Formats: sequence, C-alpha cells, structure tokens
Amino acid sequence: MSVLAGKELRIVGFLCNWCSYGGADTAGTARAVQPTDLRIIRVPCSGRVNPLFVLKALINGADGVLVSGCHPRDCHYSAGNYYARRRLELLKEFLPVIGINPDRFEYTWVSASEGQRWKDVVTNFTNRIHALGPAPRWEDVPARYDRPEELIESIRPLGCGEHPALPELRQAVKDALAEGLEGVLGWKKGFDAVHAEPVFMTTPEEVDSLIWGPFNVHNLAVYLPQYKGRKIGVVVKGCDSKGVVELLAENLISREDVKIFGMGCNGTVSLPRILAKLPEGVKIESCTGRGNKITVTAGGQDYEMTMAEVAQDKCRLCTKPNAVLSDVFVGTPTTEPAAPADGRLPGLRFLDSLSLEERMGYWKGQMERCIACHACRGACPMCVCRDYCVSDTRDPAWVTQEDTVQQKLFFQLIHAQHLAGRCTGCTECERACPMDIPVFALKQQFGRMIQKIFSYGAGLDVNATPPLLTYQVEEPTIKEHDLA
Amino acid sequence: MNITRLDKARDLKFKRQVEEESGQNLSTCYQCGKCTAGCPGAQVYDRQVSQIMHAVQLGLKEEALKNRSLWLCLSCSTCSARCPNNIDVAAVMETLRMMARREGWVQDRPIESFWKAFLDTVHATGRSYELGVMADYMGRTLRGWGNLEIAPMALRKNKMPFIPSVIHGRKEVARIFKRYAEKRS
Amino acid sequence: MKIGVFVCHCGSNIEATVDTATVAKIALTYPDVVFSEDTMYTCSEPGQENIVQAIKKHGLDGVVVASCSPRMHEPTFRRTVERAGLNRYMFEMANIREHVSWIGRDREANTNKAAELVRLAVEKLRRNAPLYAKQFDVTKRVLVIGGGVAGIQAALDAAESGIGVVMVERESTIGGKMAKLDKTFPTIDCSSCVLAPKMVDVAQNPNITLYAHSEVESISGFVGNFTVKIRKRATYVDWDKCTGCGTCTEKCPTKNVPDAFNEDISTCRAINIPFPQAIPKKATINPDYCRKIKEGKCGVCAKVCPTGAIVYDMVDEIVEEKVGAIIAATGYDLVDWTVYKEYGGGTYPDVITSLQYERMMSASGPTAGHIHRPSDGMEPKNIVFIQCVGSRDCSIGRPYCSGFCCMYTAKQAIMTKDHLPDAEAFVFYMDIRAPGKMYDEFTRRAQEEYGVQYIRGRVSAIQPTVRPDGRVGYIVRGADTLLGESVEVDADMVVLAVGVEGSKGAGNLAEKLRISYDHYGFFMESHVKLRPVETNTAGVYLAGVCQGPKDIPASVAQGSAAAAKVMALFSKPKLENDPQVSVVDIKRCVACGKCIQVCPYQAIEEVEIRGQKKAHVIETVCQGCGVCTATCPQGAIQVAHFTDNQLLAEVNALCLS
Amino acid sequence: MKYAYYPGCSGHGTSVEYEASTRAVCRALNMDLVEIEDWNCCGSTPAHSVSHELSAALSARNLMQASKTGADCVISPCPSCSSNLKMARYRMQKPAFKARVDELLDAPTPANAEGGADLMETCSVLQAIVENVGLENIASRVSYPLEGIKVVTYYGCLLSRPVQVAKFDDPENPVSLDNIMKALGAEVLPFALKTECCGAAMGIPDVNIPGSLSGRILDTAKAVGAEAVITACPLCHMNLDLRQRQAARISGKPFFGLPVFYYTQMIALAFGLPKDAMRLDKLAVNPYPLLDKIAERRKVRVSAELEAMKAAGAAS
Repeated sequence: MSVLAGKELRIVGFLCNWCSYGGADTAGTARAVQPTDLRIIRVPCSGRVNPLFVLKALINGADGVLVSGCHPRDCHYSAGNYYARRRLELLKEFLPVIGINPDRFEYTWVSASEGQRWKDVVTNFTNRIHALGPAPRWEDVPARYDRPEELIESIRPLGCGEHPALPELRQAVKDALAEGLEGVLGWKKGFDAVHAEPVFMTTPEEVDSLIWGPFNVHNLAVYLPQYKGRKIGVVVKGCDSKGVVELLAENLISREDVKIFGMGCNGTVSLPRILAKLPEGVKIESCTGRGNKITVTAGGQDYEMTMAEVAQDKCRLCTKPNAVLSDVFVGTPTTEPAAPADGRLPGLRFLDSLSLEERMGYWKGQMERCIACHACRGACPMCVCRDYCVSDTRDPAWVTQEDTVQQKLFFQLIHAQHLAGRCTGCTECERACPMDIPVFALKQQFGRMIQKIFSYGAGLDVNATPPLLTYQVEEPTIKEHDLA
Repeated sequence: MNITRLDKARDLKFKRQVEEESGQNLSTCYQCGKCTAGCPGAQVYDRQVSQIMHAVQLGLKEEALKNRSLWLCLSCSTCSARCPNNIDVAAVMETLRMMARREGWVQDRPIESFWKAFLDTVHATGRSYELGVMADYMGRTLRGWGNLEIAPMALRKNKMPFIPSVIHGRKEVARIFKRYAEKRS
Repeated sequence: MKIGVFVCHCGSNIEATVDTATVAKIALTYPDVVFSEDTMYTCSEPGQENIVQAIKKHGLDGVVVASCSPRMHEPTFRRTVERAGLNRYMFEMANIREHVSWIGRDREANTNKAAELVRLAVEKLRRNAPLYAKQFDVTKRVLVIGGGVAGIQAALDAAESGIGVVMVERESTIGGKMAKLDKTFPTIDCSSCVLAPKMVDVAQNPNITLYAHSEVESISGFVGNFTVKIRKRATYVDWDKCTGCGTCTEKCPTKNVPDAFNEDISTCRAINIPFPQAIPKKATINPDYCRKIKEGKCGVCAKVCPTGAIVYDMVDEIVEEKVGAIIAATGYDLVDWTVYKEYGGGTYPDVITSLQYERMMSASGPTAGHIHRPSDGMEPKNIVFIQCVGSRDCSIGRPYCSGFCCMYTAKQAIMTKDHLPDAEAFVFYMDIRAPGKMYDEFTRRAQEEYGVQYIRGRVSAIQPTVRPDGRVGYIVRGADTLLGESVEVDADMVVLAVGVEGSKGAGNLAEKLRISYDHYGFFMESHVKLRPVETNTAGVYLAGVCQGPKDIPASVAQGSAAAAKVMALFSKPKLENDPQVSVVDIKRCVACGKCIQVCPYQAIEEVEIRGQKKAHVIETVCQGCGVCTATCPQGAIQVAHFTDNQLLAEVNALCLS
Repeated sequence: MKYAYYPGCSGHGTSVEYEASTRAVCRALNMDLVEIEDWNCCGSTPAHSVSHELSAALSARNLMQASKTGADCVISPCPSCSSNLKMARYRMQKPAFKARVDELLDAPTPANAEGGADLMETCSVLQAIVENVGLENIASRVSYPLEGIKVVTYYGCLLSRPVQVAKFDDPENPVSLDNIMKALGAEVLPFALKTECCGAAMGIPDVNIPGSLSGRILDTAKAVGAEAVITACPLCHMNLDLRQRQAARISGKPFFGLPVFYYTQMIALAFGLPKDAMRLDKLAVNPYPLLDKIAERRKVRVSAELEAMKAAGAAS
C-alpha cells in the first residue's frame, strides 16, 4: 500500500492494548499533534509480539518498527513485557547481521496515562527514521557473490587415524544392547572411504561396523526426538553431546530413555575441502589416516592432505571435544583448549567486515542461490517441529511459496530465531547445505548476542533455563531505550 | 502602582532562557514558598525568592532581574535542598544575577564592588588577600566601615597579614581574567 | 466473506481533518468489502440501527467501524452486531479519531492514514472467527481483605444480600484507621459512635466469617473459583475461650510495649486488647515483649485468666477458604515522614503526626482526651499544623495530593480550639482543597468562627530552642507567600498532616492477587473513570484508600460499590469466560513445555491425549496475553482474536507494496 | 594515603589556626599531604557569582596543577574552596561547558571518553577523615578525651550542599562532625541550626547580615546549653568568633562568650598534639576558661579512677 509520496515513511507500531495503545489514545484526546507516519497494530501485550513480526515488517519494506508496552512492573498481564524486553533487546542486537540498521527498530514503555510521553516517543522515533531516510530495498541493493574463504587456524591439535579405544567403545555398545537397549545410534562407513553414514545398531554384527574418526560428521542427536519414549543409545562427539543436553533441557527427550556413549574427538573433516583436492568425479578407493595427515587414494593415485587443510571450521575452534554429558566415556579424554579470543566462524567474521548495505547485498546473493530444499532444517537437531514447521503451513502462514530472496531469507530468520538461546553451534545446517550457503552465521549472531546480554551458552547444562524463557525484574545488562 | 498587562508584559522567551541557562524547569514551581521560608536572606530581600521564581514563571523580566535580592543571596542552597519540586533555586538565582549584570541592572553596587575588589586582587596576585580586598572595597565604595569594628581584633590576632602572597603563575591567572574580559566584550 | 465498513464523522471530531467520504469510498476497493458508508455519529441510536439494517440488508458477516478508540466503544459495537445476529467477535474497529484526526493536521495525510487503518481492520476481520464463551460454576462467597470502614461496608452489604463473606483483618481488631479517629468532618460527630455499631454488625452477621490477626497467605484460581489460604497468626490466646474481660491486661507486668493502636504515643501491656470497642474483643499477646514467651518466666496472665484461654505455645495456622470474588480494602499507611530532617526527622518529641493527635484528643485515648504535649506534659498554647508533609512533594517521590488532610487539619484545628479555648492554632497550607458537600464551609468555619490562623506557605524548618523559662520551644519557620515575607511561630507543639500511601505489604498482596499497583502502593483500577472499582483481574474489586486517597464517605461508597459489583457477578447462575484465550492445536504441539514455562498465569498444563503429552489451556484461567503464542516455535498455540495470521495480515497490509 | 592539598587563601590570613591544626592532625593520622604547587585562589563566591566559566577556569588551573602531585584526590580544609573545586569538575563534565572554560585557559583541560573534562576529584579534609581514615582510627588515637564538654556542631551551607555536587553527609542533619566530636569524648547536643547560613562573606558589604544570622545561631547554641561551637569553615568561624561581639550587638543580645573551635583544633587537643598544632591563641573568644574546665573534670575523673583502682586492689 502506498505511503504518501515524499511525505511519509512506512513506520509500523505494535502497541500493547492496555498501556501504550491507551497512551496513544490519551495523546489523541489531549490533541497532541504528532507526525502521521506511524500505523498502529494493536496487540494484547508486548509479550505477544513475536520478534518475527518485526523482522517480517522490516524485510518487507518497513522503514521503521516501534514496539511499545507497559512499563516494567506495570504489565497488565504481570510479566509479558519482561519477556518482550529480552526478546526485543536480542532482536535489536541481531539486526545488523542481515544489514538492517538497528536504529530502525525500537522498543519502549508508555503507560495509558502518559499521553505526552507517547507524543514524544512518536515524534522522536519518526524524526529518527526520517533522518535515516527510506530503508534500502532488496530490489535496489546490488547482490554480492563473494564469500568467506579464510581458513582459520585451529586452537588445538587435530588428528585422524584409528582411535585406540574403538574396540572398547564397540564392546560397551554391545554390552548395552545385551542389557536391553533397543538400539544405538552411531556411524558406519558409507559408499566410499571418506563418507560415513549414520547407523542404528541393534545387533553385535552391526556394532562391529561402528567407526570413529574424522568422517563421523553427522550430529546424531538429530534422530533422538523421533525415538522419544524408546530406550536407545547414542554415540556422540563433544559437539553432538551439546545437542543431546539441549534436547534434554527442553524436555524433548527424557534422560532415562537415552544412554550416551562418548569418546574424545580430534576433529572432523569438511568433505567439500577434501573433494576440492581431488580431480572432479574421480572414484575414491580408500583412505588412511595417521597423525594429522590423511591420504586419499582415488583413481589409482594417492592424495595427501593435512587436517589443518580439510578440517571443519567448527572443529578448529572447538572447546568441548569430549561429551559434556555421557553415561559411558571410553578412552582418554581429549585435552580441552581454552576458549579462543575470537569464536566467530568465517561466515560471521566476513559479515562483520562488511557495511550494513553490503551485508544486505551479501544475503541477497546467498539467497538467490538458495533452492529452498530445507536440508539445513533437516540436519538441525534442535528443529523439533518436524512436519509442523511454521514455514510449511497456511496457519500460521509466515512465508509464502514465492521464490523471492525475502521469502527465502525469512525462512532462515525463522530458523535462526527459533534457535536463539537453543543453538549449540554444531553447524550441521551449514554442512548439510547443498549450495554451501553459510547460514550458520545467523545463528552465531544470535548466539554471541545471547552470550553478551545473558552470559548464556546453550547445551551445557540440563537444568539451565534458556534466557528467552525466563526474565529478571531488573535486567542489569539491558539498558532502557528511552525515546521520550 | 502600575497595573501589569499580563497579555502584553509576559516575555516567555525570557523564561525559556532562564530555564536553559540554569538547567531548571521553572514550570514545576507551585509557589509553596518553602524557599522563602528557609532563606537566611529573606529579611533583607526586597523581593522574596519565591516571588522572583514566580516573576520568571510569568515572564516578567524586570521584576525578576531588577531587585537587590539577587545580590544579597548567600548561595547557601538551603532553598535548593528543601524544594519539594527538586528545583535548584540557588542556581536560578545565580543565573538571574548574571543575566541582570548582562542587562546592566546591577542593583547592589556595594556587593558588586566587593566582588570586583576580590576578583581584582586575585587577578593581580593569583590569590585573595583580605586586607587588600578590604582596602580596595572601602576605597571604591566608601563603605564597609562596620568591619573596622572587628579590625583591631583581627590585627591583634595577626589574622590579616600586611603582605599579600603572590604566586608564580599569577600571569597565567591574569590571562584567565583577560580572556574572560575579552570574551564578555 | 461480506464485510461492511462504517466511517464515522464523530460530528466534526473526525470529519474536520479526515475526508470520511473518501475513506468510505477507498474501503469499497478492499477485499471482501461489499458495503461502505460514512455516518455522522455511528455510536448513536440511529447510527447503530443503521449498522443492524445494513447487516440484514446486505447479508454482512463482518463489520468494521472506523471511529474512536476501541478502548472506548468496542463493547458498544460488539453488542450492535450481536443484535443483528452476528457473533460479537466478527467486528473490528479502526481508530481514526484518537490516532488520526486528533493528532494530525494534514487532511490529505490523515485521510490516507485513516484509509490504511481501515484496511488493517478489514484484513484482520477477514481472519476473525466467531468465538464463544464457556460457562462455569461460581462459588458465591466473597473474600474481603481489610476490616476498615470500606471493607466493613462491603462485607455488610454483601452479607445483607445473602452472600457469604470471609473477612481477613491483619490487626487483632477490625475498625481500621477510622477507629482511631476522635471526630469526623464536616459534622464533628464522634467517629467511634458511627463506626462501632457497624463493627458489631460484622461480628453478629451470620453470613460473615471474620479472621482477625490474620493475613492472606496465597490465592489461586480465577474469577468464580478462587482458593484462598489464610494465615491465622498466633495470638497465644484461645479466642474461643477468651471473654475479653481484660483481667490479663490489668495484671500483665510488662508495661513498656509501644501501643500501636495509640500510634505509639503511649504504652500498653504485653497482652492487650487495643480498645474497649474492639471487634473481636479478644486479648492478644505480643510475643516480642511477653516475658513468658521470650524468657520462659512470668506466666501471670495464664494464672489470672478465668477461662484458661492463654496458650503460650500457639503457632500460626493456615486455613483454606473457597470464594468466587475478592474485595481488596487494605487501606493506607502514613508516608514515612522522618525523611524530613528539617522537621526533626522524628527526633523532636512535640512534633507529632495528625493521627497521633487524634489519639491524644480522643476520650478513649491515652490522655483521655486531654491535650498535653509529649515532652513535658505541658498544655500547649501555640499549636502549629503543617499540611502536605509527604504530599505533593516530588523531592521525596510523593507527588500526589493525599486528598483529605486539608479537611482533617481544619477539624483538628477546630477541635483544638474546643479543647483549649485559649490556645492558638496556626495552619500552614499550600492550597485548601475542600471540594465536597459542606466541606469548604467547614474550612471557612475554622477560620471565621474559631479564629484558626491560616498561613499560605510551606514550612522550611522546625528549630527547637530552649526558652528562658527552660522549656523547649519550636521555632516554626515558614513563609507567608501572600504577604511575601518569611514568618515564624514559636510553637509548643507541631502537628504534621502526614500524607498517605498504600498500606505496607500492598505490593506483596497485589502480586498474590495479580493486580497492578503503582509506585506508592495504591492498587490500579481497571479504568480511572469508568471502572474505578474493578481491577484488571476478573473477580477482584477495590474499596477504599487502597485504590487511592479518599475520605470516609468516599470509602464507604466504594465499599458499597464493590459489594454491588460482587452481587452483579453472583447474580448469574454461571459465569462466562472471555473467549479471547489461547487454543492449542494438538497435532502441532510437541509438548516441549515452553508455553507452560512462560505463561504468567499457570494457565497451561500438560495433559496426555491418546498416549501423547500435549499442552492444554485452562480457558477460565487464561487471560489472553499471547506470550505463549509468541513463544511456541511451531505456532501450535494461538491466542484467539490475535492469531499469528491476523497480525501477519496486518503487517503485510502495511508493508507489502 | 597521598592527597593533593589545597590550603585556600584564608589559611594564610584569617584561619591560620585552621591551617596549622589541619596539617598537624593530618600528619598524626598518616595522611600524606602534598601541597599543590603554585595554587591560585579558587575565586570563592565572587567568581561564581560573576561567571561560572571564570570560576571553573580558576579551579581548573588548580586541578591541573594538582595532577602533578601524583595523588588521586584533592583535599581542602575550606568548604567553600572544596565546593568550588567540586563544582568546577561537576560542571565541566558537560563538553560544551568544558569548551567554554578551555577558551579561558592557557592549555585545554584533558578530556574523558564522554568529552567532558578529566579532572581530579576533590573532597573536604573532613570528608577524607570521615570516609578514609574512619572514626575508629580517630577514637583510638585519643589520649586526652574532652571530658563530656557540651558542644554544638555547626556545618554551614557548603559541606553537604548542593547535594548532587557535595555528595557528602546529609544536607539537613549532617552528622560527620558530631561523630568526630563524640569520638573525642565530647557531648554533642542536638542542634537544629547545623546548616543554617551564618551570612558568609556578606559581612564585608553589610555587617548586619552575618550579624543577625550568626547572632541567632550563637543564641540558640547558648540556649540549648552549649559550652562551645565546633565548625569546619573559615568563613563561618570568622562570623561566629571574630564577629561574635558584633553579632551580639546587632541581634540585641548580651555577649555570648561562646568559644568557637575548628574541629581540627579539638582533634589536636584530644590527641595531645603540641601547642603550635592548635594555635588557640588565634581565637577571638577566649577559649581558656573552657579548657580549664576540661582539665578540672579530667583531674576529678582520673583521681576517681585511681581511687577505684586502689579500692579494687585492696579488695583483692
């Protein structure tokens, strides 16, 4: 719908019915003259405002979005605004990663009696948006197709080769099956030497096919929710175990149903990086590993490569190589390195180096390539909606089937937003992407902001409450955004 | 007695200027008089501090600025400490005094002269020097004789040295005064 | 769907800056809109009739009215569409008055904006669904919290109509602040003569269960079905046996107990009955002072009690009551005036509060109605009254007027003249606020008939000094702003009209009741003008000063009003909920429990449906805030009338060009 | 702890006894005072009455000089000087004000992250003693307690006001001096005029102003039974002590004869510091009768204690 050309910008407001909507009424009753740009959507509570509404408006061309609710302590529903404060603060911190100026979004508190304050809020926010000018349109931003190429240095020694404790692990799994476990999730050799595949082991013979090493890339936690209520086991690397912990914390699986087998991990490989070193289409015959070197024999020839060249990015910065929670831990644990000074993976590092508009162009370029296969979703252990993902339904209809950059990016935003405070950083979304789109950067942006605001990391403690599902009456780390 | 035509006489720009310079919101004054009640200078004021506040509220510039009270204010801040509306009344008084001086409406020459004498001493020596200030002040105004009452005691107790102390950096201090004078003119 | 749009002129309120005819014309281009017109006063009788006729004539199944705020007239128009046979939720409003015509001056921009707001309403309405309320049973009993005059009135009125009343009073007697007063304005009739009979009625009414010396421990449930846990604090006296004879209080050897009923101007015994007309007239032991309880020695009261009622090892008891409605009537406390260091901050013995002065003047008070100043018992000659101590003072965070101090100060000044005809009464005031029947006349009488000296100005400081005769005097330094001079009075005694705030613990109780309260401890009414007795929690009502400063007549009126609200609530055989509540789509729900975790009302529970765990909304508890909807990743729980799709439609209407 | 010390001009004139006793007491309390090199007058009331910028510039020079001492904090015995130095720092937090002041100075003041001036903090010596040294330290050093002499403490206007700048004690009922005097063994009487203005420097143009205001303070002090007035301000001291006869005359009262001490003199007395640490000779109202009274009471107390000890010894 058209905005009054040249005069107004598109500003959307979400106002709590009880306080701010009333405050706007009070301002009106007092004939407090205000800029006319703002269009108000009435909601029962600021806690009703799903941050995705704000993202939807901004992605679809709003120049500014304002959320206003009851002052802290004055919530009509006693606590809705406390949840809103956390979610909206996080959202504001998230926005720059997709190239949206965080000043285009604001949230504040106005009570029903504060007509003057409402007038000031509207006036100041509208002036702010006018000073920023119209938001850049996706159509107008030049798409970029460059991408992070950087190979980050590992903070720990990476290795490959047969794990000395593998027989012990197999025995432990066999014992567990004998004791009545229905089956245990693990990996076995796939169609060639460098591809592993998940296996649900139910017999001792199947257990003998269990492998452990740099090709065990899959996060098997993804399969656990579908076995809910059945007694099974799962073999995990450190990163996988965080997914298990988070599933447990969220009550999506139960502790008594799942037995966790862990072993120290020395890093896993990025298959595209291996394949890039081989001639295209060549058949891989075998693969051996020793120390930090991998030798791939393909088309009758040996190709030697180091883990430093082919390891996955996440393994290079991994600080949890051992399962954070396990029932059976076999072998010596891998030494845990101290947290790196910079935990950003190349995707986020690259984005951080771009200007806001360049970031928009970057996502435009990436999303043009997206084929909307949703493999990222399928690989994510925390995507538990399964067949009921909100992006596939008519009710609610968050995305249409239109093949546009905005719709595809919005799917990614839904995924990232749903993972805020839950994502354990396994980067399976990115590994699973057939188009090699660095979608993990969106989740990592949420992750670092959650760390910044709430000092919280997901997947470490079964008893932790994710920060978006709770609140504090006083939030020492959230500054009041006073627009009045 | 003149009748003030409020519709004409009100100078709201003046009120805004006072608010801006003093950093205080004068509209919050509801004339309770607590400032006047506690003011140690009230008995010698020709216009009470609450009345001056009200004059500013009304935008009556002359009423607010042409009075001795501004010069008699002791800057003790009792008014500010007790104001129920958190107005720093003393800061408003100080602002008004400066505005009055800019307008050339100094209403108490003796006090103004004392300040001048004091600052001249500081200007010249870098420090203040009571005997010098007194002499200068009395010379300018031919007043202040009342202080002679205490002079013998002060002198007996050797509390007023005859030689001023002069600092090395007096030229630096003098330059502060010079720049200040230049900026004002 | 067929939608009709009605664009209101509201006289010239909207029409002056919005071209309503154009808005109506544009509205016709919106999807599903089959009828649109502008009308003069949509809310008027003919305006509403017009809507009813249009619904019938055009077969409309949804209506949008573009006029004032839905907070104003949404209920009105919902009834209108219901009259025409539509479900009341098939209606939306566009607020083009408060949010458009009254705040924008540019007619073109306003017209465009109004049309867009209509578009939003249409898009939302297209996704509305008829909603139906659920019925549930009501427990026809009411809990009254607080036994002051407001609570007493509410309890008596409710009991009179046959409703069972549970009254909880924190002190050991009901009566509240009014019981402490000597006389009342503007008639100067005796406070206890008016109140005592009502207190007796409470005790004697078979419909009223009184828990004195008790507090509300917790409240659960919802309108119609609250469960209240009441903590009966230990009195150390078996009240069933106690006859109130008073022998124990006579014989108790511990005499230095501050007498709270007398505002600490006197002392009482460790076992005490606050005053002769107390209801219930039962003794209570103060365990902080009782020697038997503290040190195990003494036991005199047990020896002298003729009925053997003393129980030194009594403990608190929790009782449970079921009620359908709650009236909060918790009254007030005085602002902590000791923050005024310039008035001595509580260290000057002869600077007292007005409530202490009431006790001093009361014939049943510690001085039997004789006015003697506390420090040396001297009969004061000059008495200064200072108004607005702790009221209208931003510097101590109490910006509001306490409402009734002007009146009682006038009364106390008059009474002073009555008690001590030779005394002089000086009243320092800022404004005399005496609106009310016979009120201003009353303050005039104080000045005209009794010669009370009123001085307009706040007092800056009270400075004690020692007079030549060795007695302490208090120099009250004030200003007479009318004279334009500072003035002083050498006073023998100073009475501070201390302002009021919500009673201590009000915030705590509000949390239990799930009602809002302000910075000053006053409970928030649902609407300042139109719903002054209701709160935002259904079934919880307010009476008396707990809602804001008010005097006795107003408190009594609100007590009756609260009782009337309860009667109206209980007049229906069953209650209906507001159907704007959350609904779970069980096939989408994965039972992750996030909604249960965030729900502010514990309105969501986990249930098992065909062997699978699912979330389930208790419709009567859910208040419809929608926090769960914003939390559920699957979109499996949707708050009716504000569903994701409805809000998305509004966002898309605005942002998709 | 090291302090940059700003004596203030009156220390060389009307309040030499304050200056001497302050230095002696600070030394006794292990406070390391480094006098600010070549300090200038803060401009006192005249400067800030004439121009905030001029006043701040004069103070800013001192504060910049102070930073050469290597101390963390400036202290001054004079409440008026402390207030001026504090106020300059407070006002210069605003970048615009800082810029205007910088224009008056030879070299601009250093800036902090927010663009305001990065200047050293100031507090009064009293504040430093109360907050950094502590009352227990003082009490533990007392060798000659003051034997319960009845005193009133008089703070004047500027020690705790304006509240937002002073950030010390209570503006209406300050107690820091009371606590010190109690620690020294004096009885502190309740006194409502603790922060009532004495008339400040208004005596120069019009002696009637401090005359009547100080007269009232002294009269009330006398009425409540005080044997002495304790103060912390040179100007207050001048009005109460040097002008005491004048004040009595102007307020129509007989001469009060109330000795007025600086609190530092009393500390020095109780600590048993040498005579030149007190300079009691500089006081206008004769303090010796009161000191004799203290000595008399001490004698009585000590001999009573001796007797008690003897009795106890005999008993055992």
